[in-house]
Amino acid sequence: MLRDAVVMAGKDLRIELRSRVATNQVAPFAVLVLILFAFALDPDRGVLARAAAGLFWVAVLFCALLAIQRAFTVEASDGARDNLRLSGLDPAAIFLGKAGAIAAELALLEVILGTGVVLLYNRSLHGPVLLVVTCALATIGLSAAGTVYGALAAGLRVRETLLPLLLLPVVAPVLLAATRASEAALGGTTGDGWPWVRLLGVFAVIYMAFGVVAFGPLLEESS
Amino acid sequence: MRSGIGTRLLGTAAVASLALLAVMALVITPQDVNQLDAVRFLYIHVPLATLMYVAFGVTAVASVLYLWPRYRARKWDLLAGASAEIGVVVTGLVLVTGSIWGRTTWGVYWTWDARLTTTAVLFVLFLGYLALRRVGGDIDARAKRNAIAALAAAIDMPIVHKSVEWWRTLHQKSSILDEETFMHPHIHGSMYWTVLLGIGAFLLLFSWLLVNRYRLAKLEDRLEDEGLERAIAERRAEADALTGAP
Amino acid sequence: MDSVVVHLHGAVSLLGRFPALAGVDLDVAAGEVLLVQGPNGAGKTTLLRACAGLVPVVDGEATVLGHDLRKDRRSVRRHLALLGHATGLYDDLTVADNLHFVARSTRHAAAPPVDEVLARLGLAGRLASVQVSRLSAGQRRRVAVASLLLRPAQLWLLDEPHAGLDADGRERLDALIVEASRAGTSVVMASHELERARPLATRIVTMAGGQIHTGTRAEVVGVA
Amino acid sequence: MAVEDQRAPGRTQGRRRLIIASLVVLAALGFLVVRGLGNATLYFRTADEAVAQRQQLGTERFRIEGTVVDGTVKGMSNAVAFNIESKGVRVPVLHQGDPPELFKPNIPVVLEGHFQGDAFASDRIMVKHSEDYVAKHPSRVTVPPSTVP
Repeated sequence: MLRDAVVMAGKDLRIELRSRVATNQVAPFAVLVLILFAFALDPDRGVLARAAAGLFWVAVLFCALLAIQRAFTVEASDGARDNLRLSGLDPAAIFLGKAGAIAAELALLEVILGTGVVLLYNRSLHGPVLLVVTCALATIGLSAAGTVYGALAAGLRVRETLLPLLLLPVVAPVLLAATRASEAALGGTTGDGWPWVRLLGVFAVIYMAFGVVAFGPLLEESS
Repeated sequence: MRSGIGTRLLGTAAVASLALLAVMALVITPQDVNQLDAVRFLYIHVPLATLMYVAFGVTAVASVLYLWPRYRARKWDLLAGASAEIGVVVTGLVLVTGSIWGRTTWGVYWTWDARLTTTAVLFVLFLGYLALRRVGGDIDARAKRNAIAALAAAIDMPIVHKSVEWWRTLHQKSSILDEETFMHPHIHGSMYWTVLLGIGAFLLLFSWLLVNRYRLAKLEDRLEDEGLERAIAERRAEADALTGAP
Repeated sequence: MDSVVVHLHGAVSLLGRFPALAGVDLDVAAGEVLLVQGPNGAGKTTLLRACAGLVPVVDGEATVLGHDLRKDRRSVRRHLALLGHATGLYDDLTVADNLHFVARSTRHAAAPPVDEVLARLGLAGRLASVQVSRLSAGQRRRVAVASLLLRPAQLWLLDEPHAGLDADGRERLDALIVEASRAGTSVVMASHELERARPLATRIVTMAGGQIHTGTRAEVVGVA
Repeated sequence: MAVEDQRAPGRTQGRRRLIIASLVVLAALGFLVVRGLGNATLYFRTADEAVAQRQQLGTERFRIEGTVVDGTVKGMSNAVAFNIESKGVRVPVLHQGDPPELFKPNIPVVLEGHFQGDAFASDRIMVKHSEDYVAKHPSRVTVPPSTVP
């Protein structure tokens, strides 16, 4: 199963490598979001610094939506879904592979965005360990839940509008917990951050388990 | 399928108990020592909130039953949808009554405390679920998709709840379901009984609405099924026309 | 060994609420090359997709390669190959990337190496490293045909296999079909290009209105 | 064709996977319920906590909670001054604007604002009600409003 997942993730990442949508479109979009926030809130410098963690995660969330849409648009085209079903790959492995590829793309974007926050928003970093763990768990949680909902909406005509409506409320706890934990990491009160990390871990575990089981039926339906 | 005597009795009971509730809530029960007349929101807000959990609970259980191969039947999907529809309306009403009550007692319409945030997220989650239900496709595929979406939303609820419960709340704690004080309720005398009456009355109303909505969904479904048999016959006739006599 | 590769009896499949297959009876033996002809909308594509376990059979009997499709339509898939209308290729990947992905995901030990497959379809060399989005329709088709060879197929399901291919591509495809059938692979193909497909077929059936009509009457009607 | 014997393990594997996944989900949710209440200082700080964290808070905005001390409420034009108390710690408050209708002494309130010197400058008062509902003119004893334990 793990081998299948690696094959799948390798394929998705290779598509991104060849098409460069992530680097040429999603990453600039993320930076643009940061700049627009900075532009809108700059007159009150204090607001920007205080809101940095929240803005960072809102930007990550937008990018995650784009990445998920993209990951399933690729499969929706030209009978690729049939080929995937015929391929003999374990659906759980397809889920893990797709989620893994999305997580890898998001991790890259978070590095770019994180640098942007430090430069544009004038924040310094106090708890690097907490921040790294937060980002890792939040990214896994986002990609797992996103892959489940991406597959759910994939075969539908209205997927572009339906996906955000379905996904955003579900990942609200991730946004909240990741923001609080990152705030603690940036502010130096790391003790306040760990309970939120626990929540992020639980979210990631639950949606991983759910996706492993639910992806088979999701891939089956819709022809 | 006309509505039976049972359903009509249910409807009558719901209307009667709601009328009784109105009299109790608006006339008979006294003012609260702190909240004065604003306390009367208690008799509609708390029952509605209870109903909200019941409605989404029914949706979640019906979805599990649909996904369980041994119990799989289209009726569970129809029941889940019917219950979620009522649940979303009820949640909307919970938010509205809560806001008005909040304005008169706390002094604000809305604040991002735990209880309010959780309810708002619940509202949006199931709004998305209803939007998904309206998307077409193969019937069984659609039902399976709906059930998975309902479960994904349902298992998110404890997480949302916990994530916001780490906040203290402006919202008061539960007055009814507190086992330590069940026999010595936080709510005084006739006010307590009126809240219980309210919960009962709204549960009757919910059952009545659910029965009717479910019956309607079932009729729509049967209409499609009858069409199917005709469609197979037509399809065969199409072949006969091409190949001569049958 | 079961010599009946496909066994359908009264099979019904729905596309939404539309009965695309309205009671199909069909048996295909090992090594047979079956041509399914019939007008547009007769249900040929759905027949192939149902055999592949992609479209559920909701009524009647359906057994493919020993798998009862009404109980489990998933496990049969890894044993067959389907060439559909859509090529199912990833536009952003190169020709070689696409075939490598097929090879890796099917994990078929006896499959020929990708380079060899490319050569057999005339795709070796410069073309192999071109992104699929830059290929012509015919070239895409060739890549899809190439991926057939990478699958461990006891059964080939070909939907309009000749469509879009040039003369050279058709020659290559015909050779592959003949070779596969000699090796024991059963082939079911749906086609409108009868003059091309008939010489390949060991048996011909006609489909209309979601049903199969065998024997002479169907031949006489000759719907094409 | 050796397919018949391949299917059975495939099916039990799916079932085992479902059971394991359900257990994982339940365990994770259970963990959250049991270990969840780590720190609960987020929606508001009580008056005594706020005073203890006075240095760290600086002029940051936060919410503060306490019971309005009887006899300290002084109304001014478009403002009101009073003290709030929690666990014996008092904080003087200056609120800009009119207090809500149900504002009165001896009830718990949540205020939004920031420290200004030793006083709390508030711009929003929310009256926090307890879960107790008591008739206005009962023959029985009234329960005093509770605050956070």
